[in-house]
Amino acid sequence: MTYYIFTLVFFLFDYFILAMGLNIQYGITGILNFAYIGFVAVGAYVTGVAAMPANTVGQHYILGLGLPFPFNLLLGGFAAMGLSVLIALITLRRLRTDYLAIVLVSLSLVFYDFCNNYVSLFNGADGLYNVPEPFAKTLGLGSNNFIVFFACLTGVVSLIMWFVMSRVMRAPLGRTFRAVRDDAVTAAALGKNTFWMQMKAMMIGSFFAGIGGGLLIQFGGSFNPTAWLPAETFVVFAVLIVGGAGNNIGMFVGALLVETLLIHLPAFLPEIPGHPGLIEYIDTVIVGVVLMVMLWFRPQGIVPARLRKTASFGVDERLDEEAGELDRTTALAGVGTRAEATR
Amino acid sequence: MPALHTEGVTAGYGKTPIITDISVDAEVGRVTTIIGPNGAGKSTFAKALVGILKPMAGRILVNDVDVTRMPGHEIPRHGLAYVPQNDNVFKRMSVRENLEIGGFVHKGDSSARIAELFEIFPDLGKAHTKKAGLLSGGQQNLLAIARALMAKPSVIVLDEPTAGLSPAYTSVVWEQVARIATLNTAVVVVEQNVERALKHSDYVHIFVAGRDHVHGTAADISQLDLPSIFLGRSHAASTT
Amino acid sequence: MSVADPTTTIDATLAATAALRCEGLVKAFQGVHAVNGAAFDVPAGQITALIGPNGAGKTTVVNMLSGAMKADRGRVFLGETEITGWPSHRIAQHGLLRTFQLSRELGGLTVLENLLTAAPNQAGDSFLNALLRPGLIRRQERENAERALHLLAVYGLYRHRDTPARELSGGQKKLLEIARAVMGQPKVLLLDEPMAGVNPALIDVLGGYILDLKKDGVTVLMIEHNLGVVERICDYVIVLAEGKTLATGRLSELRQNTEVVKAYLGEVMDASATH
Amino acid sequence: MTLLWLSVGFGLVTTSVLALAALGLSLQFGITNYINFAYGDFMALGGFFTYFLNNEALHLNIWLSMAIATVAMGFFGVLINRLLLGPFARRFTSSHYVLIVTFGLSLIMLNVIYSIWGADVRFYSLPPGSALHIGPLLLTTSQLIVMGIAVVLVGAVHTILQTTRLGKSMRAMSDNGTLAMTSGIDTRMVTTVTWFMSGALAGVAGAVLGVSEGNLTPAAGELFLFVIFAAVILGGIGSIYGALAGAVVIGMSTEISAAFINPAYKLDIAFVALILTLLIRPNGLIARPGMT
Repeated sequence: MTYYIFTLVFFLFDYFILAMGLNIQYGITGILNFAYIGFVAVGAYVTGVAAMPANTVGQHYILGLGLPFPFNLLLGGFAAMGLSVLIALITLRRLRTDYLAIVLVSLSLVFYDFCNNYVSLFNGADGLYNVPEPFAKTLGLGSNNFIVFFACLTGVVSLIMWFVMSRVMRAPLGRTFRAVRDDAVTAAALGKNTFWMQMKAMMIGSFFAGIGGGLLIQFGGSFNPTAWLPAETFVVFAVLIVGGAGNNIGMFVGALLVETLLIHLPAFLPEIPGHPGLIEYIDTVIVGVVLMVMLWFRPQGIVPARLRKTASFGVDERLDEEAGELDRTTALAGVGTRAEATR
Repeated sequence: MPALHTEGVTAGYGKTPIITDISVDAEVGRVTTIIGPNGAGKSTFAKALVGILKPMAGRILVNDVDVTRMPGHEIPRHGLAYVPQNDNVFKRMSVRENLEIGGFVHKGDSSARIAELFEIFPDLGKAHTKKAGLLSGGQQNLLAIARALMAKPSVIVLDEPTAGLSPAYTSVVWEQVARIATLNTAVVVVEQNVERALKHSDYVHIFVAGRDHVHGTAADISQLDLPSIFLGRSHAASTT
Repeated sequence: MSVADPTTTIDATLAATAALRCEGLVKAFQGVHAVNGAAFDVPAGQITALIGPNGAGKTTVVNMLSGAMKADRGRVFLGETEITGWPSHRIAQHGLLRTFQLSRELGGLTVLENLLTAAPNQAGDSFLNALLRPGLIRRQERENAERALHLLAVYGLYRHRDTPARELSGGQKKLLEIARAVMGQPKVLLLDEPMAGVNPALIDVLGGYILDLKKDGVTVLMIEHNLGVVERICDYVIVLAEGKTLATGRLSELRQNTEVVKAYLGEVMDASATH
Repeated sequence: MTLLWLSVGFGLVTTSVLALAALGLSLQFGITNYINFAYGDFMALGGFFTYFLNNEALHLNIWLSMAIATVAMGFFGVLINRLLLGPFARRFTSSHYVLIVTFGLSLIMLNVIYSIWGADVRFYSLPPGSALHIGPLLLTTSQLIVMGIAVVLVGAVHTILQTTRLGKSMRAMSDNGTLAMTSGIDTRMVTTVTWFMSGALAGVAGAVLGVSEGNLTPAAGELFLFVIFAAVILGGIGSIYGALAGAVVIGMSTEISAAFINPAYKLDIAFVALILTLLIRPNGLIARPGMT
């Protein structure tokens, strides 16, 4: 029972992180990143090979640094970020939305194919397994205790990530991202380097993807291509849209509803005899349907993005009143007075 | 009975009307021109006529048939043809194919009609296999007019057919406009150039700020103080 | 006043203090020349109108000056600096801001946020500052917000400060565009038909704002069709026709210029104007 | 040398499959102006419906099964447009929404296929055939039929587009939708017909993919989607003849290169072609203005 609950808790926090990363890219900046799961995979693989020893019998992989947690995790995050820089350099210039989406989907499919076939990279189709569990030895944790411990640890990491993301979204940077999303031409005319801004959003979001992926491999101890079929990106989109694009709290709500309740809870149901995997398939179909229904009836999500009101900028109240006074003059009598001044 | 009759047409994008309460009649054999300063709503009116914009109020009748709420593609079948100002040809299709599409409104073979139009527009006949996008701007406008004529319309609406053309081609286009009127067709032209409008039209409407400011025969209109309307030279004049 | 050589119509003193200058601008779309050798000086600290018949290439010129479009040929100078080929964000950072003919509000941002986006030199556009220096950002944001609110009050948009910009009316969006460009502290401001689609009462208000900008030392170049407006607020006029500079000077001078009148109105108008 | 000719044969077969698929995708894109990310799953569904008729239900001949599945997928395309994609495309001005919906549709279709047919690899029952020498090429009867189907269908679509009212209306609409409407073209009807053709082409492409690969898996369509995208981007998106040319380039180069490098990486050749195109000419190597 503890095992089930804390597995759910882990996925809740992990998808909270993943959704925040996609949110900064798509929800805030408007980059339709259909390759998101690819960045999650890079984070997972690199975190894994960074933690694993140089040689393991029966597995082929690069690096093998034997790094302790959280350094391997950070490496995974930065690897995903590095990949995003490369991809952004190719794709972000001059490409219209659907074109960009095609290219990103293609890239994720190629990357998938590559990892599957190029065995010496991340052990091919078998994937990595027996990845050392962080702190398990030092704290002497059994497998059940490890799950509890790691779910809590993921909670702490997600809090840190949430703090970082809140700072970014509240800062002028977040506003500039939204300006680029709403109209890139206008943002450029106001002095914003739109390419660089989109690049920043890609980098920040991909780092989140990498960290989320790294936590996945540390939690389960293994990671292989079946864990990140390109369509998995859609699950993160579902979290984002159900929760409410543009809002971090929405990401948490979305992760709770979609990832925890819709995806992982049914996974604990007993298999239907003679139909292996049927529940999972039907479950995924339900996720797709829920997302479409949501997009049609409530495209803003359960927790819609909030507007930033004037009061939150800490402006002086007296100025507020004074300005309001000025405004009333212009608005009411204004048309006449201004016109007279003109002549 | 006028071939085109509109009553109190109000239309615009979203909730705000750009043109308000426009009533225009166009009769067969005559050129009716709509002129007015930039932003007066001339093109918006043309778009409302042909079903690109659905009017918020008013009625549009073509040969006594109410086309106001019809799906856009059915309006041409009732005799209303339209030549937009920009993007008025199928650029990736040949000249001949452009004309064929204009003739789709009618059943049966259109090659006889195409031959007729190639006589009227010999330049197009010479270039009939060329992709329309490779024609000059002026030729594209002529092709667009010819495509509209394929349907043998009783009303043809031309949105600034001479915008951006060289003076020589402008004359060519206006000659054709005059000729079309003699072909049992009512011609409605949206135009910027006041001089040419007055010279070539029978009846003129002047739109200002989305309303039909004044209308009358070309002769009557040329007696008005047009500079005040167009140039805002004296502000008082335009408000009368 | 000579028509053939536009440069002779600008006072030598003004030419020396041009805030913005272009030479031999050329732009072709699919072989058709929209702009074909336009060249002019925009005098510093003045309001200059860019007029001309439809299809004269006015908006294309503004697009090339502001970097929204690359010129096929020609050079552009902002003060002493050559800005030819610069991307538009860099030109904006150097003090040349513009508005668009059809308002391009940042629809999902509030009116106040639209203005804040335009504030120059924001520390908070950097990730590291956003993460590590919230105090600095808060201070800068408060200062910018105060300035933005003042501007919104002046432009009669204060009541709408927390409204998403997409919900404004057409006229309010025009005001927002100008207020936002002013927030960017422009040295040179390009206005593309600021009065188009604006009701007559608001035209006077907008004219007043543009005159106020001049008082603050901003150089204004505006595309304008309404010659009444040009007469009231513009100091100089540049006439474009068929992608070339046809004439420059004061409107009163240009009215006497038969070439200009013909390009703009045609011969009939010319006749009716004289009788 | 024999190896080279052998791979040329494979190349022709892959090109045939790719051409059918790319044609269907481009037709639909030209009319609706958004990409259908579920296209690979349309293919898979066509392939599995063929399998159902061929091996499970009626035990029909493979080619007859394929023909029925093709028509059925055409109607499926019409249905999907009417009930799902059309309403979304009309309701939201931003194309993001409909793209996400097609992406979601892809996931739904894939998992429906999984829940019906499971994850096992399936095989068509092909009539026994012998390998034939045609010049230097060595091809099986099935491969020849696949190529024949591609030639006939691509030719048929070409003829429709170039000579019929319907085809010209489709080209006109893809060129300029508003002008097509004001010229009297019933754009709703043209859209429906286009979805039928797109769905049918996806269906047949999915089935011939199963024949040419020798097996059938639910995810095969999705992985093949990338190869289609590479062909479509190479040819210039929205350009039908560009897409066909792209199909030839990608189809031949991936298979011929497999003669020289590890066949597992043949997709990467398509990938390299894609990246080079994006870096050099983002609008496509082959497309020029004025071409369809």
